[in-house]
Order: sequence, then C-alpha cells, then structure tokens
Amino acid sequence: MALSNEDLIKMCRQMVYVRKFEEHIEEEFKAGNIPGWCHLGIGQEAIQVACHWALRKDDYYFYDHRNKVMTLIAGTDPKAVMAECFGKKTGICKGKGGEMHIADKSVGNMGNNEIQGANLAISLGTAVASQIRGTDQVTAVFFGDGTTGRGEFHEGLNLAAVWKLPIVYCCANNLYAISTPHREAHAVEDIADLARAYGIPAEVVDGNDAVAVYEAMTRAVQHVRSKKGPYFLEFKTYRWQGHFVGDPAANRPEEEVAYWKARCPIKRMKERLISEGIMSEADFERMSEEVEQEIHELIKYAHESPEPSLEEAVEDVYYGLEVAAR
Amino acid sequence: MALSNEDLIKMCRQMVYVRKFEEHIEEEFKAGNIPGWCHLGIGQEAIQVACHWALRKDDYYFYDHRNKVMTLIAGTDPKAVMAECFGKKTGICKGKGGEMHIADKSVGNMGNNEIQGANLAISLGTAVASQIRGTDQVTAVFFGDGTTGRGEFHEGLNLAAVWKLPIVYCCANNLYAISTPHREAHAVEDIADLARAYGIPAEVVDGNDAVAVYEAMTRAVQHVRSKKGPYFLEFKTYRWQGHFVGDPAANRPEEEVAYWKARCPIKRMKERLISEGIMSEADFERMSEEVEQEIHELIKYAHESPEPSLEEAVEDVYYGLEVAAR
Amino acid sequence: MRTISMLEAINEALHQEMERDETVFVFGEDVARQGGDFGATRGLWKRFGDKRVKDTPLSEAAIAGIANGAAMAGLRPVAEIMFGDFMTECYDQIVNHAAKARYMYAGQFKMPLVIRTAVGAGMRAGPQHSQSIESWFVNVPGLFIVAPSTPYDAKGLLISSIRDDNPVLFLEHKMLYNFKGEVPEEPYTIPIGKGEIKRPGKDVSVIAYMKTVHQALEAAAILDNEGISAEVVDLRTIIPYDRQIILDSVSKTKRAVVVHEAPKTGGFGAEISSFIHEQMFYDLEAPVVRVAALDCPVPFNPRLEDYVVPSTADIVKAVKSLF
Amino acid sequence: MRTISMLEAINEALHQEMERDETVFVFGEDVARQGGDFGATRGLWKRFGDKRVKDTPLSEAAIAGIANGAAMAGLRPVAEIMFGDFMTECYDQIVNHAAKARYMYAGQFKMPLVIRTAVGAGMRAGPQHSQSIESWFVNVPGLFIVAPSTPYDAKGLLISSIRDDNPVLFLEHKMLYNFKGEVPEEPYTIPIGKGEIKRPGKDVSVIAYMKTVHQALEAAAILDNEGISAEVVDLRTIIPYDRQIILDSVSKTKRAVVVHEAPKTGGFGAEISSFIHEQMFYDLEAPVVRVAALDCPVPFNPRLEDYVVPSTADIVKAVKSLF
Ligand SMILES: Cc1ncc(C[n+]2csc(CCOP(=O)(O)OP(=O)(O)O)c2C)c(N)n1
Ligand SMILES: Cc1ncc(C[n+]2csc(CCOP(=O)(O)OP(=O)(O)O)c2C)c(N)n1
Ligand SMILES: [Mg+2]
Ligand SMILES: [Mg+2]
Repeated sequence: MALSNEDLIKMCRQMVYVRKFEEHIEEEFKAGNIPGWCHLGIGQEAIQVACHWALRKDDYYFYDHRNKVMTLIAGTDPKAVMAECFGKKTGICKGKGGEMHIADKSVGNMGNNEIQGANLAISLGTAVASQIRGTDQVTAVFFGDGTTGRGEFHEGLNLAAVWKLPIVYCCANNLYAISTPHREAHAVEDIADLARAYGIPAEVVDGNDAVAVYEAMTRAVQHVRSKKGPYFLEFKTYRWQGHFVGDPAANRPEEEVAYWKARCPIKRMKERLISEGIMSEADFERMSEEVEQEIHELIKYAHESPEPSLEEAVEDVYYGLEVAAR
Repeated sequence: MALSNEDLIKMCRQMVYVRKFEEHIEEEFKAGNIPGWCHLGIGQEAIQVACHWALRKDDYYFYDHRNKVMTLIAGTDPKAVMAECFGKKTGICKGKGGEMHIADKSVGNMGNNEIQGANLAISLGTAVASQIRGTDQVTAVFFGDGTTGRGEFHEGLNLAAVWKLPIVYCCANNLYAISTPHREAHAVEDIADLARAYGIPAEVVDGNDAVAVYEAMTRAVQHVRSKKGPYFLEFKTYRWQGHFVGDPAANRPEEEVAYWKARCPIKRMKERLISEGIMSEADFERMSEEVEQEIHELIKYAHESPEPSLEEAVEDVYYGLEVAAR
Repeated sequence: MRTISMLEAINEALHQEMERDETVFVFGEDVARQGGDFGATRGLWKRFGDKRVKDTPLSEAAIAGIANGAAMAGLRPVAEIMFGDFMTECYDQIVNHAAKARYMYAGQFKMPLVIRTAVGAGMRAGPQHSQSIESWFVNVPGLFIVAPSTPYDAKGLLISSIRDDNPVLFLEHKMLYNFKGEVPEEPYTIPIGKGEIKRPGKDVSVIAYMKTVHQALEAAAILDNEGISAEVVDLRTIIPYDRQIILDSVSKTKRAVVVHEAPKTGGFGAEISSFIHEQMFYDLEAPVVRVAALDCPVPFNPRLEDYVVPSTADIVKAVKSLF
Repeated sequence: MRTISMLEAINEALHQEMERDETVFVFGEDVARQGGDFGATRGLWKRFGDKRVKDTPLSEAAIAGIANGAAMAGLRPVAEIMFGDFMTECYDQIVNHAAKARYMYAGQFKMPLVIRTAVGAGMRAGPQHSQSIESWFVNVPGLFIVAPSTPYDAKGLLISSIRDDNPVLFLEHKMLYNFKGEVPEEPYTIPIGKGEIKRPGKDVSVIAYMKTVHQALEAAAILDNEGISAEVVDLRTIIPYDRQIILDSVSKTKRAVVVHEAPKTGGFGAEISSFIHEQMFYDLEAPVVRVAALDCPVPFNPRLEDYVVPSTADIVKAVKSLF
C-alpha cells in the first residue's frame, strides 16, 4: 500500500512526537523527576514509527528498552506511558514496571521485557498461538544488534523457521551494545546473513529512512501474514546518545556521531516532504509546536498523578491469591 | 600426514575395540550388571577413532554421551572406563559419574557433560586458556545434531569466530535426537551451513569413512592450530540402536537402519584393508578375537572391582572443605 | 476403583484436559512421536495431532518461552522439560518472565502455563539427572510449585494446574511414575495449596512431599510398633504451601520432622522449619528437625546414591530424637 | 588509614590479583573498554590489555562457560555478570557444571573461578534488575557464595575468592558500591566462611549480610536507646555460612533475628533460622524471627520499592517482638 501525502505527514508528526516525548523524558530525568534509568531511542524514530504502519491492530508486538515509545504509535494512551516513566499509579503498569517494563495488552504490546533476548523466545509463543488458532496475526519482535549475541536468538530463529511461525524479526543494528561495538562482539557484519542461514528471508534496510523502513516492513508482514514463515529485517541505524541518560558514551568517535546526526531520520523526512511540496518549513514548525504542547500536557499529567498506595505493592503477584502486606 | 598401512591396521583395530567395548557394555547392562543407562555409539566408530588421529596428546577434548569411548583412543586406561560404567571405586571417576560423566584430565578429556550443549560454552574456556597462555593447543568438541538446537551453539560459535578461538567443532549428525528427526527440528539440512554463516570454515564429511574423517580432521586441526580460528566438521552418520539400551527406536524406518548398517564403518575399513592387500580376512578374525579377549579382561576387572565406600559420597564436593556424612 | 500408575494418571489428565479445552496444547522434546522420555504424553499426538502436540528441538529456553508467550496470548500451554535438571536452561524464562509478567505489567496478563518435569534420585542417573530442584524456585514470588505423591493427587493436581491462571511448575518424581493407586476415571481437581493428612497420628507430625511421603508412611508404620503415633502431612503443593494444615497438625502433636530429598542446607525444609518455629515456638516440645539429602550432588553409584538421599531409617531416627 | 568506596576496593583487588598472578583474567559485558556497568573493572583493560581483559557479547551462558573451561584448564577466571538478575541466563553453567565438575569427575579438576555480579534493590531499577539472588543458589552443593558489606571485607574476600580453588559467586550490593570505609593499600585476605561481629551486644543477635548489615547497625543504635543491646553478626559468606559465630553469639544472647533483602518465603533466612532452632532450641528465650522483603517482585516505584524491602524500623520492631 503506497503512502499518501497525508500518511507521510502523519508519519513525520509521529516521529517528531516520539522524539519530543523522549527529549522531555530526558529533561525530567535530569531534573530528578524520573526515578531509575532512561534509555532513549533518539535517532531511531524511523524504525519506531514506520514499522507500525505495516502492522495490524490485532498483531502482537514485543519491544525492547530502546523502543518503548513504539507503544505510542501502537495506540497506548500517551498519558499512561509518561506516567509509567514517572512511576505513577496512573501509569500503564501502575508504576510497577517503569520505562523498562511497558506492556499494553489492549493494543498488542506484550511487554518490553528487560532481559535481553528473552523476547526472542517469548515471541515464539504468541506466534504459536496464532498458528493454533488459525488466525493470520503476525508477531513483530524488536531488538538490538547486541541482543543477537544471546542463545535465544538461535533457539528462536531455528524454531520459527522450522515451524514456519508468523514472526517478523526487526533488528535495530545501531552499531553498539552499551559500549561494545557490534564488530567486536559479532562474527557477522550483517546480522541478516545469519538469519538467512536458517532459510529465513532477510533484508538489510536503511533504518533512518522511514519510507524504506515502511516498504521493507510491508514486504515482511505480507510474507509472514500469508503463512510463509518468518522474515528478518536488519535496520542499520544509530542511537545518538549513550546507553542511558547520563552515560557519556565516551568511546564513540565524534565523527561517527556527527555522521549519523547528519542522517537524522526526522530531518530526512522533513526535507523530503518540503522538497516534494507536501509540507512547508512553516507547517513543520507549527506541527512541532503543537506536539510540544501535547507533550507538555503529558508531563503535567504525570507530575500531577498520584503515587500508588503501598498496598498495591503486593497486588497482582498471583492470580486469585493474596500476598500479605506489612 | 598420510596414514601408513600400519596406521590403518591400528585404526581398524581401534574401531573393533570400541565396538566390542560397547557391545559388552550392552550385554552387561542387559544382564543387570550396569546401573542406570547406556548410550551406545555403535555405528559411529569411524568418527570416534579417526578424529583422535589428527589430534595431539596435549589438546583438550570434550565428548558427549554418545562418544565416551573416545577416551579409550585418547589413552585413558580402559579398565578405569569399564569400571566407571559399572560404578566401581576403580572407575575413572570413582563410580560417581557413571558412563554419562567420564573425564580424564590426564589425557585431556574434560568431561562428557550430560547437559547437552553445555560443552559448547565450556569448550570456549579451554580455548581461551590456550590463547592466554600462547600455546598452540587445540580444543575439540564433539556433539550431535540435536544438540545444535541449544542456545549455547550460537553463543559458542559466535564467540569462537570473533575471538578466533582454537576450536574444532565435530558434529556427529546421526539424523536423530532421541526420537526426533533432524529435519523436523532444524531449519538447516547441513549444520555446516549454519557454521559458515559465522564465517567459520565448515565441511560435510562422510562420517562412516574413517580415512575421510581423518583427512578432514587433519585439515581442521591444522587450520585451528595455526591460529586461524575455529573450524567446523559435520560428520554424516547413524547410530544403529535406540537412544539408550532398551529404547526400541520404533519410529525409525527399517530400511533406513538397514541402509546405514550396510555402510558400517568397520566393514568399510576392513574391506578396504583386505582389497588393498593390507590385511587378510584371517588377520581380521585373529585381531577381533584378540580384542574380544582384552575386553573380557576389562569386564572381569570391573566385576571384581570394589564398590566405593559410603564416605566417598561426600568427598570432592569442595576443595579444602569437608561435607558431613551421615 | 480402578488402580493405575502415576504415569497413567498424568497421561489421563493430559488427555482429558486437551479434550475439554482446545486452548490446551502440549510440547517439548520427544513428547509427540515418542510420547515423552518417560511416556507421560503417550497417545496425545495421535489423538490431537501436530498442531496441539509438538516435538521441539533441544531448546529449553524456547520451550519455556513458548509457554510464556502462548499464555500471554490466552492459551494454556503445557510444556515438558525432560528432566528437572534441565530447568537450569530455561531458568530465566521461569524466574524473570513466567513468575513476573503478571506483576510487572500490573495484572494485564494471566499466565496459565504449566511446566512438567521429572525430578528426583533413585534411577542411578548420576549428578545431572537426579536432582531435587524445588528450592531453586521457592524464593521466586509469582510461581506455583506442585509436587504430588500419589496417582490420585497427580491427576487432580495436574488438572488444577492446567486450569489455574498462574504459572505452575509441576514436579513428577521419577521413582513414583510406576507407583500405583486408585484413580477415578472422570476428571476432578485438587486445590493447589492444600496439603493432605496421609496418615493421622498424635505424637509427631512428619511433613513431606513427593517420594518422601511414602518413606514417611513407612517410618510411621515402624514407629507405631515402638509406640509413637506419627501423623504424615503431605504438602502436595510446595508454593504456596499449606500453612494451616501444618499449624493444625503441629498444634496437636507439638513435634515435627520435615523430610525432603534435596540437600539439607538451603533446602525447602528450612522454610517449613522456620515457619513452625516462628508460629508455635512456645507450643513445641522439641525443635523441628530436617531430614534431607547430604550436602553433595547425587552420585551415580547405587549404594552411594541411596546413602546420600534420606532413608526411612533416617526419618525414624529423627523422630525418635524428639522424644 | 585511607578511606575508599566498595567499588574502589573491588577495583583495587582486581588490579592487585591480576598483577600478582598472570593466570587471573577478567571478562564480561562492557568490562574492558567501559570498565563495567558500575565501574568495577575500570583501568584493567588499559593496564593488562586485550588478552586478559575482554569485552564479550551478550552471551551469559558463554561467559560462565568460559569461566568453567578456563578454570578446568588451570586459569583463574573472574567473570562479571552485569546484574545478578541475569544469572538466570547462565544458571546451568553454575549449577550443573561449576558446582559439580569437581565432584562428578571425582576431584580431577579444581574450579577456581569467580563470578562477580551486582545484586539488590534500591536503584529504582524495577523487577528484573533489583533482585536478591542468593537463595537461587544455596541448595547447590559445590558452590561458595560470598556477600560482603564493607569495602574492607569486599577487598579481602574478593582476593580470597580469586585465590580459592572453589567456584565462588561473589555478590556486590549495588547500594553499597559507594559506601566508604578504611581499606589497606596492600593486598590481604579474609577467610571465606567466616562471619564477623560488626557490633557486639548481649541481648539479641541480629544476623545479616550485605546491605542489611548496615540496617542492622542502625537498628542496634536505636535499640540501644531503648535499653536493648543488639549484637550484629555479619555473615559475609552465605555458603558455607559461619555456624560457629552464630552459635557463639546466640548462646550468649538467647535471641536472634535474621535479616535479608530477598523475599521471606524460601529465603536464606529460613536456613539460618532452622539451624539455630535445631541447635539451640532449648536455650532460646524466643523464636528466631526473619525480617525480609515481602513475597513479591521488586516494583519500580520508589515508595513501593522501599516498602517491599525490609527497613531499619522493621528490624527494630522484630527485635522488640522478642522481649
Ligand atoms: C540478558 C541480559 N544481558 C545483559 C543486559 C544488560 N543490557 C541491557 S541493554 C544492553 C545492550 C543491548 O544492546 P542492543 O541489543 O544492541 O540494544 P541497544 O541498547 O543498542 O539499542 C545490555 C548489555 C540485559 N538487560 N539482559
Ligand atoms: C539440555 C538438555 N536437554 C535435553 C537432554 C536430554 N537428551 C539427552 S541426549 C538427547 C538427544 C541428543 O541428540 P544429539 O545431539 O543428536 O545426539 P545423539 O544422541 O543423536 O548422539 C537429549 C534430548 C539433555 N541431556 N540436556
Ligand atoms: Mg545496539
Ligand atoms: Mg543425533
């Protein structure tokens, strides 16, 4: 399905939205308003936004620490996501998960589990469920280059291939796992090559070009939805910042960071829209400001949201069995 | 190094030796003299014997449940191996390991660990040790097709490739993991193809031809010893019996079993030696009887060996710390 | 009533639950074609087909992952891990996901999965195929651990486990697979978390689970001859364990022995012992004593194996030490 | 004497042992280039180079496998697993290999390996990065578990762990990394398996390890004002735990409280509690009480997190309940 001008504008807006969402989280975190850590995906917005355009509402999604904002595109109430980052009662996981554990069953977000690689095993299960039920639901699992070091990568891809499971593997190869360069930890330059060895069709995609991402994802989803088995996409991209807010990422060459910032996915989309006359610089500015306002509302909401009550700490441990509080 | 006629005769004798060793174990097991289970590698003697001809005494070896007899070729006292199968005090592991846990540090046998796949991680460690010490010792790890389903297969191969570790991977693809056909559990027909995806040179070898096994292993070891990184050999072979003694392996087609029995590695070697005039049928018979006698001695030894004393049950739990007995 | 083995009881429970509820499916290594290493899943493949009975590769993490994902998607997966010793290879999926998904995602997901696995010593299977694994999982809130001792309990508890909306680790003691007992043909449930008095008594409570229940019963018979009336409490569920049945029994007997096959140090017996002391210290006539395996792995040699795990005589001796 | 943080003490121990013994090497995720997620390995890579300080991929099973194999080959590997929560991913290598290789191969191999890992709550890191993991490993004979509470102990115990010929799981509580104390510059050892009285007292023994030692000390100060003299016993080693120091302390005080940060049910406190009751039941004035986390995962929200783990006030309250 080709993207209309309207679609492109909406996509652009979504990219601006997730970027600003994270920029504000960063600000709040630095101001001490957000507990724990923050893993920002700034620089990877094309993947975060465009993939969802090829998916369906009833599909299953597994994100990771870098891509929690995808749930906004999937349709989760942004207030509930922001509040979760703040650990508030109004958070999508009532403040018990935090930014590392955001699930929203109602939109198909099955949780950004923070044991890297675990979702490569868990996602087999939703895919098996589709198969057993005979539906054409697709499972899309998002993970980074570093995560492909884990054993579950192999167990998962092998089983998905043998059982022809409806899974789209979306690997954001941003060249690093924390401080470790992909090349020094992995035998293959293109992870897609490894996927191919299992007989899984695989593509290497420019992960900073939203349209390219969308098109590749569309091919992948079409293949998978028609029950031909799994498909693998490797998006080449870059995270602009350290592993988490506060990490100086001192070991990355400045030129490398500069090179990738010049390839900003939002800038790219914006320039395209402007050059194709779909949007003006002023339109973009206006939209950005609108988004800025919306995010402000979310921050305000999160700030004003109540803390969970202490008894909630022992809720939802078991189904149907209470755990004693203090 | 080409094999001399003498070498070939010796190899043939070793194959007969390990075959008869196992046949007698089977007999003793069926007679109720051996506790636990027995996993026989009958049909895989070419691999079990010939691989060792390409290795050096100071190399590290990791076997598995199917290949414990390799330790005989490595040089372990056969009496101690037989006694271990019987669980006797004179066993190589003092009766505490049994046939599933046979290690002999003195010959480089690092233990046929019975958590399938675990040795694919542990073998990285001996290889790292060679690298840190700057020696040219090779680590050879033996495992079956089924075991390549485990996550450690990936973690191991990836790291071995990136770190250029001196490891020869020897996969005996005997088409089944217990009852499960390789094809139904694995995305690749040739496991070697998966190894190649990591940039590891890999060969598919006729695992029932001792000379072919030896030659491939020689190439592999040479590559690895010269510090060019790991090498992968996939030996196509077949186990004649069930997973363990008593398993009827009922699901395997009779023709398949017959096909592979016809390709018996010992018969093959014997026919070669006879047709090349290196050995006569009578020589072979004489040798077989000699071996038979030797194995009888082992069985006798095992039978007559003492049981461990009860206190030994709490020995060697820790180094330098005693555990209380009853 | 008809008498069948625990293995048959388990097999029957699986058949009946698959029949009753099409969201139940069974998978693991060699469970389809071969019907499992011990035979617990025999016949299921023929009856329910490829889609609902699946042989997997040797991929324990993937097996448990499938259970997690399928449960999150609303099915009722029943996975088999061939030996409890291999639960180490999917430990993460159980500890960090099965047990936590409900909590960390604030109740959005039910986790109605069952992992069945064969545990315990006695088969001369050596250090890596004979372990008692329960205590690896007892400090993991969110997970149920069920441990039947009889065919009747096994069937009822497995059916309950499959129908329960919590993740259940279902332990099957290898040496009980052939143990026979009366089992109704129709499906029935036994509540998870409820123990049972397997033999009433008044002088001492012997608290046990799985194979040690039978040893406790033997010990009770022996003790009877010596004038000590032992009550045998079968916990049946390890987590959540039945606090009430323990309190009731011990407040009557005022003495207790806890028996399990795992090594003593750090074993689950410690939990029961400390619970009893905390709750009824002033009522006890003697300290609660633990009878357990020695603090070492399970050796291959049969005599050593039998020496390492607790015997009936050890239970008798421990009980007598309380008087 | 100079005052440094626990993180610096650990870092210094690693430097000194690598200097002293060239068979010691360090590896794990981000330990070389970045010096570890918390900074414990900072400087090692520069000093000792690629061969002995290695960044690995995200491959926890391989990391622990390397430790096992290298130890069997005679080296002294020191691996870092970034968070204790990820020990789930190499659980098999620890439980079935590190802890058993010596035994099942009848003493042929020493296993001189150390796995260092960061544990505990307090960082607002949520359910999968905040766990107390010791009780996952306490029923695994063959493995040592070390758990220091001060920079001084951390340095001495890490050096001992590296030099010891047993596999050691070395637990570092995240909230203690910045805790400062006096530490000698030269290398020294502290025996594994020996606790220490961190504060003498006569009315009650408070037995703790890692972060809870400091809470116990705070509690002792508060109790002092109320006329209760608490002795604080720091176990320092979890397995093998110092039975003698416990017996000595409790036979003096006749009352004991055990404190840890892991959930109460199935936690290691149960072992200590049952040990004390078994050994000194008739001397005790009151039952041993456990103070521990609630039986739930560690939630992200700071107030909830602080509520779930035990507080100093909880210790005070538990102690008072014994009088
Ligand atoms: C099993 C496991 N090992 C290690 C970690 C710690 N960790 C969190 S993110 C990360 C790096 C992941 O790299 P990658 O998959 O490339 O994702 P990126 O952060 O680059 O987006 C690591 C090592 C973890 N959470 N889980
Ligand atoms: C982690 C683990 N999973 C399962 C098993 C049980 N098991 C033992 S051998 C085996 C099959 C191994 O197949 P393969 O590697 O092909 O070796 P083969 O027996 O065919 O020689 C299985 C499933 C095990 N020992 N360890
Ligand atoms: Mg990355
Ligand atoms: Mg095989």
